[in-house]
Amino acid sequence: MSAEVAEKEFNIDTVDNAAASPDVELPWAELGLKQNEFEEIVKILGRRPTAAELAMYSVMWSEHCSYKSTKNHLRQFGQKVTEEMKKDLMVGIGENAGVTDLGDGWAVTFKIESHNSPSFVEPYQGAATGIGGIVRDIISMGARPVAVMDPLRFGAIDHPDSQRVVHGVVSGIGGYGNSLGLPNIGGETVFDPIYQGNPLVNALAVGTLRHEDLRLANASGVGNKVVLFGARTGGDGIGGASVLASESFDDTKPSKRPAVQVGDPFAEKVLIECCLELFKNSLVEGIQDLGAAGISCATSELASNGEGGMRVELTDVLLRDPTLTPGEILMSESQERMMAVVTPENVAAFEAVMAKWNVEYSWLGEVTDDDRLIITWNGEVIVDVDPKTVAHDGPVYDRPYARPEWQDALQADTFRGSVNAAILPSTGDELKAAVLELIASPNMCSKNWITDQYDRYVGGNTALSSPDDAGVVRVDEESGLGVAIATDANGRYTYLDPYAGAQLALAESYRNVATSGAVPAAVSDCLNYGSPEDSDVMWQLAEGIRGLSDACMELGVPVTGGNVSLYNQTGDKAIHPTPVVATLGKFDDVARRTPSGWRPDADGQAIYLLGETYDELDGSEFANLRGHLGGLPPKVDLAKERLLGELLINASRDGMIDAAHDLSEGGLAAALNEMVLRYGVGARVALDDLCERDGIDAFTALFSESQARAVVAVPRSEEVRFNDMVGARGYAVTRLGVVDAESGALEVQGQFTATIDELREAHEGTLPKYFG
Amino acid sequence: MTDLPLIGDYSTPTTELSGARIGVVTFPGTLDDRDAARGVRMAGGEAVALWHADEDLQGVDAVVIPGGFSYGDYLRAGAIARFAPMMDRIIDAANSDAKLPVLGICNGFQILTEAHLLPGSMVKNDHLKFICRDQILRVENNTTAWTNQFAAGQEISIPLKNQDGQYVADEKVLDELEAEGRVVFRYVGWNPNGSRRDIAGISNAAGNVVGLMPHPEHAVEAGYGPDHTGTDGLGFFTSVLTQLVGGTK
Amino acid sequence: MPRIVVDVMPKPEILDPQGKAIVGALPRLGFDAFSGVRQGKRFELAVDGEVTEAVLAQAREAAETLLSNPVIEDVVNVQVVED
Amino acid sequence: MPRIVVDVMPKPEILDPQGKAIVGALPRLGFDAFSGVRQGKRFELAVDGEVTEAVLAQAREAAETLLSNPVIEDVVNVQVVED
Ligand SMILES: Nc1ncnc2c1ncn2[C@@H]1O[C@H](COP(=O)(O)OP(=O)(O)O)[C@@H](O)[C@H]1O
Ligand SMILES: [Mg+2]
Repeated sequence: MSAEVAEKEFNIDTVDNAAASPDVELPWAELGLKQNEFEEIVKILGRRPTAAELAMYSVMWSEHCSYKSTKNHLRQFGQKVTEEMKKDLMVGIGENAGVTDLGDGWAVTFKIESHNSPSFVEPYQGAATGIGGIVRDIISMGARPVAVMDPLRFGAIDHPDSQRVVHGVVSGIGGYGNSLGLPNIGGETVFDPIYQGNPLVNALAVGTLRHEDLRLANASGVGNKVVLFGARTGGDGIGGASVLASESFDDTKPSKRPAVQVGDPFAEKVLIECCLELFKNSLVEGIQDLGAAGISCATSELASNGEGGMRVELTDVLLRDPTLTPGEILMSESQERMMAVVTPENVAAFEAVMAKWNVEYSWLGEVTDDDRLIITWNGEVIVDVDPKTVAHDGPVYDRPYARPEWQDALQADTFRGSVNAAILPSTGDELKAAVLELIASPNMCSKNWITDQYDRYVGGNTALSSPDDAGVVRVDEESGLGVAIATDANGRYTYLDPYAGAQLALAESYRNVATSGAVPAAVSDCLNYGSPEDSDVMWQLAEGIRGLSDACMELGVPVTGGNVSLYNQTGDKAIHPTPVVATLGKFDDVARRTPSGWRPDADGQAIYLLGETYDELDGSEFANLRGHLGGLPPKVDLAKERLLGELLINASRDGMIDAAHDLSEGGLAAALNEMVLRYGVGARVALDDLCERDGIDAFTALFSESQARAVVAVPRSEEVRFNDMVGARGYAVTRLGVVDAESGALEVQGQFTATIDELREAHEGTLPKYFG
Repeated sequence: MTDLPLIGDYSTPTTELSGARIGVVTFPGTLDDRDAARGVRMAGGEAVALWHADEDLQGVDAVVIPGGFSYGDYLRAGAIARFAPMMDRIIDAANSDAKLPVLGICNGFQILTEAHLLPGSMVKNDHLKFICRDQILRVENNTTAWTNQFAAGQEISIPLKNQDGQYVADEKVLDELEAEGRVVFRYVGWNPNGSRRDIAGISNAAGNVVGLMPHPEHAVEAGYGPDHTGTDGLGFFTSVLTQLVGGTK
Repeated sequence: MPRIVVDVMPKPEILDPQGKAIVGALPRLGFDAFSGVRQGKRFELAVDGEVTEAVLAQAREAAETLLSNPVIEDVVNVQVVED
Repeated sequence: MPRIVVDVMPKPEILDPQGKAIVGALPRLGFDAFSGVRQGKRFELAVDGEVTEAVLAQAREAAETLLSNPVIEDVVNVQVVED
């Protein structure tokens, strides 16, 4: 290997060379560093960086890896926590993914991450490698991945480019996730022109582990070996780094490096099994996945989190493309790779596992007793740094932010104020037409066309998945112990009020989890925003983080990890602030989960609406259908959300309800439709009591998006108990009607009747119509 | 397979069917091996893990080749897997006088056609998309090793999930399959992938080798099958156990 | 370095769903000159040394056994290409 | 009837998982002469009439826009074949 490499004609920039040639011009600007950042690197090192060091610092100090614009704000997630919230938290923010105790020796880890811009450039591979990356984060905690989810945001449904993006992203998520044997248990699909040039592809993975299998990314134990295994390293994802091609910085030889990464799901599947076997036999001390910033990230994080340092020989990396230079190897984002630390005694056993799974590996170096990360190339030192300065001491900025000048005008522009009341539906026929229009609209229509392309069965532990409120997976087959997860965000709400919008995202995902019957326990978030260098956007971001962290504290659910994705904009136009919040809930036994609709055998059960309905149409799906966006989002009331959650969980525990669906986008109209279509069983409801109690009309009752509400189906035998429970807690409740298995229709008494066939045709026809 | 951390482990229920040992083959890209093993156990049998690279059938009484993407299946589904050492053993045993019962599910079915244990082949779904849904099948032949616990003509609901599920064969082969009663399952209500003559599953002439695209192993436990209630897939596993116990093997 | 190219096409009598989809898409994009499309596979096998008769024979056999499935596909071409 | 053959290959610098899987399988089947495999696509476009320059131009454009994904693939060949 080394002989072959030695023939390469790189101008190897060693540490000695760097010290001796302080005035060499370095392409730090091309690599994305700012002048002050470059000067900081020189100060840290006491000399100019070598080409390889420059490569490492530039990727590790990028916004993506260093969180330099958000670090000062993200701290709130760690500060606004009570002892109670920390109780079950085994690993918090900062590691690859947070870990929460589930009881009985089980733990769960989950995380959500973005792969937005790669998915716009090459939708299939971008989305596929998004799934691949987040799954490796989960493996690196010592867990077996057990499910994935995919919150998505696309441009306008009828924009020509949406064909390319939607087809590519959906088949990419399916193509990768399905091949890994991970059920897809939910997600989101939103269409809005604001995402046209910048779709959002977020991916979530969840894994389970026994407490004793927990692994962290650190390199400890002097003399322990460092190994890189999985796929070979190619030039993937370093298109922008081509300035390093010759490492002599004369850009006369532009190298041809693929800017997109191509995923190999089979390699990842094998990597999962192989890692689980390593964990089971306790063969690794520390482990780290390779994602953004590749080997730069893995070596510097392992070394800085451990006790000692690390020494690595870079020519020992197995390459797919032998022309790669040291800097490029350090920056490469080739997929399906892992790095681990192994004791010398375990080397042979480690190699046996690799042989069994036919996985390639190479020993790169070992843990040392000083605090340096030293990387050599054929024995010559090309990197000699304090790994903490690479991994943790990146620049931190207090970016200026201010409430945008236009925010007041936006909030003053209410829906009621802007539309002529005469055009609002009021007769039964008009209301029916509006309901059919709503449930067929791009955002509210059935997502079956997408979710039918995802395997939801594999593993045999999926207890709920799309279209239910939360995905539910069983963790322990014996006890039924399990988890529920839901992801939510409403970019329009957050645009209208960044603070409240982020809280509403949490409120909805919390509510979804509770609706399924699980006890909300932890949060992961993916903050998708525009450029932090724009003070308007920075304000949205600051408000979003403040809002979310305050709300987590109030609901008692800690943020265990997440991801920030910035610069989501087309030209100067930022996307709506989109803080996607994933809430994870615990189940003592998933057998008692509550589905989001009633079955035929629920005939005659009573249908109740929990919560109060106000005139809240600003930012709603109905307003969106009329092309309006302004005013204030629905009011946040976290105390009520908590109470509603308790009611839904208790009702599930005590067998008081057979179905439950929370109200969110599209309000009561959407919820009733979805509950009827869930198992194709009709209902008769009346809105009169509700309208009278809350002082609203039928239109508002159907389309308002007031929070902290849910519809439930209660068996006749449980009605007294149910009402007692709700009454005792003083929660607003009204009986809407009954499940009617005979009628084959949704009847809103005195207003309209829509047959199940009509509803289904409207709800399920939209995506196939656009996407085939 | 079973030597890996299963999500929970539970012991084999003791019924009169226990004792029969059903092998479940794992290739590196196999996905549904745990589910297939669960199906075997829930039916009362003992699931035995068979590794693709091994040559020892470990004396199993029947074999399930579960779904997944054997070796990635980038070339053709099942194309590379068919050459695995374990497959050589299985092919021999299936063709031997003992007529080892073999069930190929989805990718397993594709492997069986590549191995020429079953005729025809699978190409991409006519709509070109991966599809996952609950599917109704009609049991056209209830005399095979894997279907004897169903009634003739019985309609069952089990999940379907695949990308390359369109069954193709030339007309002569199709006519032969029909004439010999070797069309074991047909899609009902909707042909989800364009398969010739709505064929969802077939058998070899002796009836010991059966392949189908839909997934019985995902419909063995109430709460986790079609519509969260269905357990129609269990019949596949009780069928083979019944045949083995009945001594007809 | 020499390469051996192996071309595999779906048999004419087998429906080719991908080809069919392309035929449908072409006119929508303004390509009206084509009456049918079939999609097959092209493999490029890299050979380290010289392409001897034995190597070519291996390629032919690999083409028939592994790279194609004779039930649905034909090997239409096995050919040496020099760069 | 004349056909136009379009050959599309993954760009050399792009990972080709399909080719990788085949390379892994070949030696197990006794084919040891090949040091690498890449898998691409071959399209055969049927032309009803004559293959004029205009038709060929359409084929070339279809190759670049519909039949290949320029981000990860190269069109390596567009060629008329007469039967
Ligand atoms: N891209 C997707 N992937 C998987 N599931 C999805 C996707 N989009 C929507 N779903 C599922 O469809 C259902 C309806 O979605 P949504 O209306 O956003 O739910 P809710 O309003 O309850 O949050 C949910 O079960 C959700 O998980
Ligand atoms: Mg919901």
